Amino acid sequence: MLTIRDINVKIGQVEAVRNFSMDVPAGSMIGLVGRNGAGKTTVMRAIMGLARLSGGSVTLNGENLEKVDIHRRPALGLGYMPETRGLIPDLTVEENILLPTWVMRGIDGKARLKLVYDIMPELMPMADRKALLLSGGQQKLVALGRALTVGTRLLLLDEPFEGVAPALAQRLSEVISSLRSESLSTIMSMSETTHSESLLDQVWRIERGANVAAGAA
Amino acid sequence: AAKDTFKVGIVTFLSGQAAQSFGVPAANGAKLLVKKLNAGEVPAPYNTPGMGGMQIEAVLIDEAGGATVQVQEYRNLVQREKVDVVIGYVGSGDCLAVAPVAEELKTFTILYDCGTPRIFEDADYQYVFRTAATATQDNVGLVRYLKALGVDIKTYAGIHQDYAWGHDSWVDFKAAMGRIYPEATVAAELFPAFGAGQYGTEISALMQRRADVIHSSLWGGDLQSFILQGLPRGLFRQAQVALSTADHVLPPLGNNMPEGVIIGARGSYGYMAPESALNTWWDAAYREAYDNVVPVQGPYRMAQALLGLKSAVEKAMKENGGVKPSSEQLSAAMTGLSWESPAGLIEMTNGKGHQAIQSIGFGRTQKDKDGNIVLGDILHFDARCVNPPADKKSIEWIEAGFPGADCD
Amino acid sequence: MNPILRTFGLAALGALVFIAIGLVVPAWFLFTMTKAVGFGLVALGLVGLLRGGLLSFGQGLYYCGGAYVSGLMANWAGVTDMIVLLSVGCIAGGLIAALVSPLVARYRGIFFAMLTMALSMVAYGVLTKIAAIGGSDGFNVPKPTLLGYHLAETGFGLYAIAVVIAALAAAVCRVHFDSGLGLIASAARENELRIEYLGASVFSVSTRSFILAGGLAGLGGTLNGVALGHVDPFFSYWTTSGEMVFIAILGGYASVTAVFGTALVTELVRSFSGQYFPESWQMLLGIFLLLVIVFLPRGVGSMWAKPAKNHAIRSIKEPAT
Amino acid sequence: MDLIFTILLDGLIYASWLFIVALGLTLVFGVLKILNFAHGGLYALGAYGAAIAVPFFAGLGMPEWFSLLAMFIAAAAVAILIAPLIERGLLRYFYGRDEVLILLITYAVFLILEDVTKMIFGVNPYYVFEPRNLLGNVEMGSLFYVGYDLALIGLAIVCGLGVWFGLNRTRIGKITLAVIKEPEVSQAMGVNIARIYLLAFGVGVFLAALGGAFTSPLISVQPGNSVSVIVVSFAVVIIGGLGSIPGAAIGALIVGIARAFAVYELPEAEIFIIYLVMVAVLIFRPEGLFTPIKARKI
Amino acid sequence: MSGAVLEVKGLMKSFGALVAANNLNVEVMPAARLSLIGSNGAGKTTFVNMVTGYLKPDAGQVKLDGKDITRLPPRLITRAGLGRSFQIPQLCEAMTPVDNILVALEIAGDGGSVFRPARTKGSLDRAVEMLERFGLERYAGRPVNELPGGVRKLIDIAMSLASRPRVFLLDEPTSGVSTEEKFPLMDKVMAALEGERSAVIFVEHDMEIVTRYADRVLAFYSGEIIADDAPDEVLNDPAVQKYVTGTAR
Ligand SMILES: Nc1ncnc2c1ncn2[C@@H]1O[C@H](COP(=O)(O)OP(=O)(O)OP(=O)(O)O)[C@@H](O)[C@H]1O
Ligand SMILES: Nc1ncnc2c1ncn2[C@@H]1O[C@H](COP(=O)(O)OP(=O)(O)OP(=O)(O)O)[C@@H](O)[C@H]1O
Ligand SMILES: [Mg+2]
Ligand SMILES: [Mg+2]
Repeated sequence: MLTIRDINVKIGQVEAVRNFSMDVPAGSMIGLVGRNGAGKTTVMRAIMGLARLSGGSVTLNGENLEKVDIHRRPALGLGYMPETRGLIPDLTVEENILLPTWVMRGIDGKARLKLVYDIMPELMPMADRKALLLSGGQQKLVALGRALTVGTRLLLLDEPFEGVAPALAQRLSEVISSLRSESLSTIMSMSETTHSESLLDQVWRIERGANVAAGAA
Repeated sequence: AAKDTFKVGIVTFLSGQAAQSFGVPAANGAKLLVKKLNAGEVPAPYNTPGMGGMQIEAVLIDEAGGATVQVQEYRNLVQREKVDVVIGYVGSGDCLAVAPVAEELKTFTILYDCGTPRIFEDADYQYVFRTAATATQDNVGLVRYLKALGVDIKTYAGIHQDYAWGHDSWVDFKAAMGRIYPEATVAAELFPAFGAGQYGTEISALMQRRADVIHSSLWGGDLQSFILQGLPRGLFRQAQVALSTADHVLPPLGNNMPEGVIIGARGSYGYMAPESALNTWWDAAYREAYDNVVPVQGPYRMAQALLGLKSAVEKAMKENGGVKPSSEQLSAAMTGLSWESPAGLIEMTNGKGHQAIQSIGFGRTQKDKDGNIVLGDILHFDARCVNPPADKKSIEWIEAGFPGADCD
Repeated sequence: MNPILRTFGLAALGALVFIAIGLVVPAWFLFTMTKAVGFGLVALGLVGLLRGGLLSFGQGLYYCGGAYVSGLMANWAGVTDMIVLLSVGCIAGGLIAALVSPLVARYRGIFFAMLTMALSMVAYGVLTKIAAIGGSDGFNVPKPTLLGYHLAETGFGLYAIAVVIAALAAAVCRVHFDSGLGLIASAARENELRIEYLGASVFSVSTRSFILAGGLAGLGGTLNGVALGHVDPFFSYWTTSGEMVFIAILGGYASVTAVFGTALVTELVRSFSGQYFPESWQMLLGIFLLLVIVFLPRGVGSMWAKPAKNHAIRSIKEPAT
Repeated sequence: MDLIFTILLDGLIYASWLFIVALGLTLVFGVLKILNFAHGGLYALGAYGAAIAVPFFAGLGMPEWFSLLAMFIAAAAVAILIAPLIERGLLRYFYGRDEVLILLITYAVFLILEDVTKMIFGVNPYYVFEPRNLLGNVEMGSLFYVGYDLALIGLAIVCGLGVWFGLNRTRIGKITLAVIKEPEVSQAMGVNIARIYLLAFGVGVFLAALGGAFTSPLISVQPGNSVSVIVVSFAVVIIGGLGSIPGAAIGALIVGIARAFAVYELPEAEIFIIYLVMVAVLIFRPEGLFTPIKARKI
Repeated sequence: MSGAVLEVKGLMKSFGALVAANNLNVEVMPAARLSLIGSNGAGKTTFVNMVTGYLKPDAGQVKLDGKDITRLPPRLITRAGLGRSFQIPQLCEAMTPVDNILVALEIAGDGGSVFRPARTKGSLDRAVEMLERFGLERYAGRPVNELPGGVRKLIDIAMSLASRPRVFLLDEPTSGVSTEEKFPLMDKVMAALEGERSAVIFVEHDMEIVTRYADRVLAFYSGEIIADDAPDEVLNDPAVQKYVTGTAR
């Protein structure tokens, strides 16, 4: 479904990603694993268009993403949870989750919100709190919820378990595994696979921006 | 030597607030007069081409940017552009700053407009001249005019921009009032910032204090805004407003000018110019060149500077055998000189022969029979009636009760 | 060689070269360069502030302070010796800054800029009111002397003094910027919280830069007041401060010499466009500014002054990417 | 009593004018992190626009009251013509760069606008009296006030509430907030941030031009109007807290009333009263009266 | 006198209606290895922030070596001998790691001199040595904002250690650090503090790290300390298992 072919990304003088390739079949859970600075975040940003490719291509169901404006990519079913969480501090939790539905055509915000609450009921009590008041881990939850509202085809979760207490991490991996379906693929970046070994169909390793080895988890 | 060109640096406001009211009209006047002088088309006694036969080349410089910039630009004019003389400066600060530099560079320089008496009262210069009277006459003349019209004044108020010009004008006016209307008291004195643009509060304050006369040295955009904002609020009905330097807002405001406002022009300029062949020519030439707009103080003052220069150049050349005169020769020729200008006779009597005096006119707006606003009640005061004698400082002269004033 | 000695040696050499240049250039250019040094000194102080993440939009106050105090001293006490005047102006600028600093040193960014501007505007307003020192018209400053000699009318003497002062100031600033405190100041620009948690006071770091900048501004004000022969409250007006900022930003904070160059270039651009396009020089200045920002965003000084290299670690290899 | 009333009323009128101008400034800063020096130039363009539009529509035989509408049209026209030019053509290449650098860029734009305006409209003044005569005069206390001036108070309130409501109570407003705080993430959530930037800048330009347009009947429209406006509105925005709308309102009120007080009671201080107020406020509230909330950073 | 280096008594903090710290009492002995665990939003960072002067507590007292440091600014707390690192690294972003360390050493030294050059052979050597201790030398010459998260974390810690604190608080030192590097990182931190007999307090979500490096664990939940004991005891506490570690079934 998603095909990454020989992409290169330069950040400043640094080649953060070099000739990296990856295939994500429909309905799969992929782990993108590498040490700090290996380039995981950069790959995700490249898929979202936030990092510019200096070579190679990213195609989603045959469509070359490079031709799609950044702000039109979510409409293709791409849900992104950034490493920094990226919540809007002045908006409430609920508004944060709804944000993508406000700008996309033909999407039923209410229904999506209900779906997210069904999957993660712990968000409901926080619904009216402003995002800036949440602790780091709570923000992760909300960011995941927000990614779910649009991520109907491909979820990009950058370090979903990082900084999350074990109890919550467990809960998160439950949530993520409950999302498993025919049509939805998930890429999770992580520096370790402890929380998620059971979840993953495939692990892609990245080191210094380049592929190392791919294989089943 | 007749093939020589005579290079004149001309400095006046081409941008900023003073451009529209003073600078650009003066620059226009300069361009026009230089052209006419070069062509020898100015009436006698100025009907010889150029300056002593030399074609005039004008270098125009913007006066904006403050005294520091002007000192530098002055040096550039003299040292880089090698102009023969400099004519310029509306701002008092610019005049004060440039004068010592002119002296240092030994370059003949005419201050054509600025009003502060400090220049020749605080220092002596060899190369610096001012071909227009100081601001003293504006305010002394205005009080005399009020008296001549028989205006009854028990209280008066002032509104002036908050810089030297405004403060000096108010000081002179108050001093003159003290002599001529000794009973009158000050009801309010307001100093809005230069370029404030909004006068609602000031107008309220003036109206609440209910003065018989409101004196103002506002000019340009500030003055126009003040008039526009005061008119519907009845300010001009409530008090006799006396504006010391307002002639230049008459052409743009036209019939939006309120009735019964006393207008000064800092000289016998424009509407108040004396009848003479020279003035008739000047008025017509300017109107023809610039959309039939009446020349006001800016172009007149520029003209009297240029004509004074021409007189001095030609006088000096008569004495030096017809070569291009040096700054020293020009200075000698200019000292104590007098010459005819469209605004009447200019006499370099004060400041050891470096400071001009001239006559001044005032008028009051009124409606003519077609309902148009025109200037009526025009009166002139002789130069020696409104200017101190050569040996007196202005403010001392006023406070002493105008000794030696000659008002016929 | 000791880096401090080396810096001062270079400065002395530079001063000699520029004094030599002064012997051959026309008088108007000599004057323009002198004035550029005056502005450049103020901008150099701003560079110091900028290195610490502070932008003052009110350096006019200290510039004006230096010019007024030294100018009044020349007028009232008859002291015209440049060494005395420059010292007095420098101290006056620094002292005013020291008085103001408790008030401003805890601010950052735009607020700092605007607060300093407001203070300079209050000074401007007050000075325009004091008729005894000329109100808004200001006053003239007598011709300077040096050790009893009158400085030549050509302006060369003053220019030479300006060059020496500029070289000295640049050297002092270079040494200071490269010092421990200079490094801490730059660190404060990047992350104040970190500096506080390392145990340093951002407040006192800022205060020091501010007083240094004030002193340099006072120096510049004195030099320009004397060179122009005239001072007025416009020295403290916000557009004057704005011009200094303009020069400092164009110079960039990598270099301590660039500001003098950008001051000169700005003066020349303004002067020539003011003469040849008197009706549109503002536009040309605006376009010039845009061009510099677009093509040299880190300032002209970034062309030659590279951020200090860590020679000791050059040998260590970058990660092989 | 009468005096206090007059001071308050005069202060309020002045504050209303200030607020309309400062509102655009604070909005543009809030969204784009740009302290827009060119705001004064845009204000001047609004005034010129009104000076052209009012007679133009009168010439088309429109009724007199239409001149009020014509001023809105003029402001909108300025926004539509100029905002894309400046924002798309220049500013967008500098987003995320140093605030000071961007301030310099807008300063350059200001310089250019000054001369371009002068080239287009010349140095001779323009006048628009008509709108100011429409609303009659009102007697208040012992004085006459012009209805139009009082109506400015209403306009200021409408503008302020409008922008506040738009930003805090509408979706587009909340999207704008999102772009303010997290431009990149917003983009990844589907927000066309270019459009939001343009919109916010456009509204800012519109407000600047509107301020100018509605001031044009009070002044003679000519070069040199723009400079003083900038500094005062900077002061207002700083006093209120950068990016805060209620802050701008309170800031304008404080400045307006302080100035009115100075005119009556302390005319010598009028020239610097605004700066004194600013210094005083900042001493007690280092980031202005209303500081927008910031995200946790440690 | 209890012999504790750090005494925290009755610390309270609310944000509006939310109580983020409710009567926290802790005593820390010299050379203690104390870990703070807790669910997300339990109040760990708030605790660290109050102890280190970033937040002013509503009530309560913090004493370092018997000296009250409760309302001191961070600068003075640091100088008193209490250091901290940050959950989100606080670095001088445009500067290189070497410069960051130089700044830290400079401040920890004499606070920086007006003219003595910052970059002498000696000072650079010391900075590089510090980086080497954390295995960071290969990043030395790049601005830190170009460096990966884990590296930034280490630089942050290294900077904080320059002042040789007697009590050192680390807020999630290993989050964002890859598995392979977590243990080496903690080893380095602990080793660096070993010689000083400094007490270490670290917030941690990874229980492997907790069990390996802590000799005492505080478990936070909803603004309160729900357990305070040796690691084994705490991790077997049912409440802790339910709310924090999630190992209860
Ligand atoms: N803003 C930036 N500027 C310059 N270089 C960067 C920037 N962000 C990342 N890099 C470089 O790109 C490379 C890959 O970084 P990336 O953030 O993608 O790694 P990662 O695998 O996500 O690491 P981590 O586990 O620490 O999040 C690193 O070498 C890093 O130094
Ligand atoms: N500045 C603040 N304003 C309002 N609420 C806050 C603030 N800081 C923290 N909180 C709230 O206090 C509670 C405790 O937050 P804290 O950051 O201390 O949690 P934590 O234990 O560090 O969590 P995490 O493991 O997710 O980092 C949270 O509910 C958080 O929302
Ligand atoms: Mg990453
Ligand atoms: Mg935390």
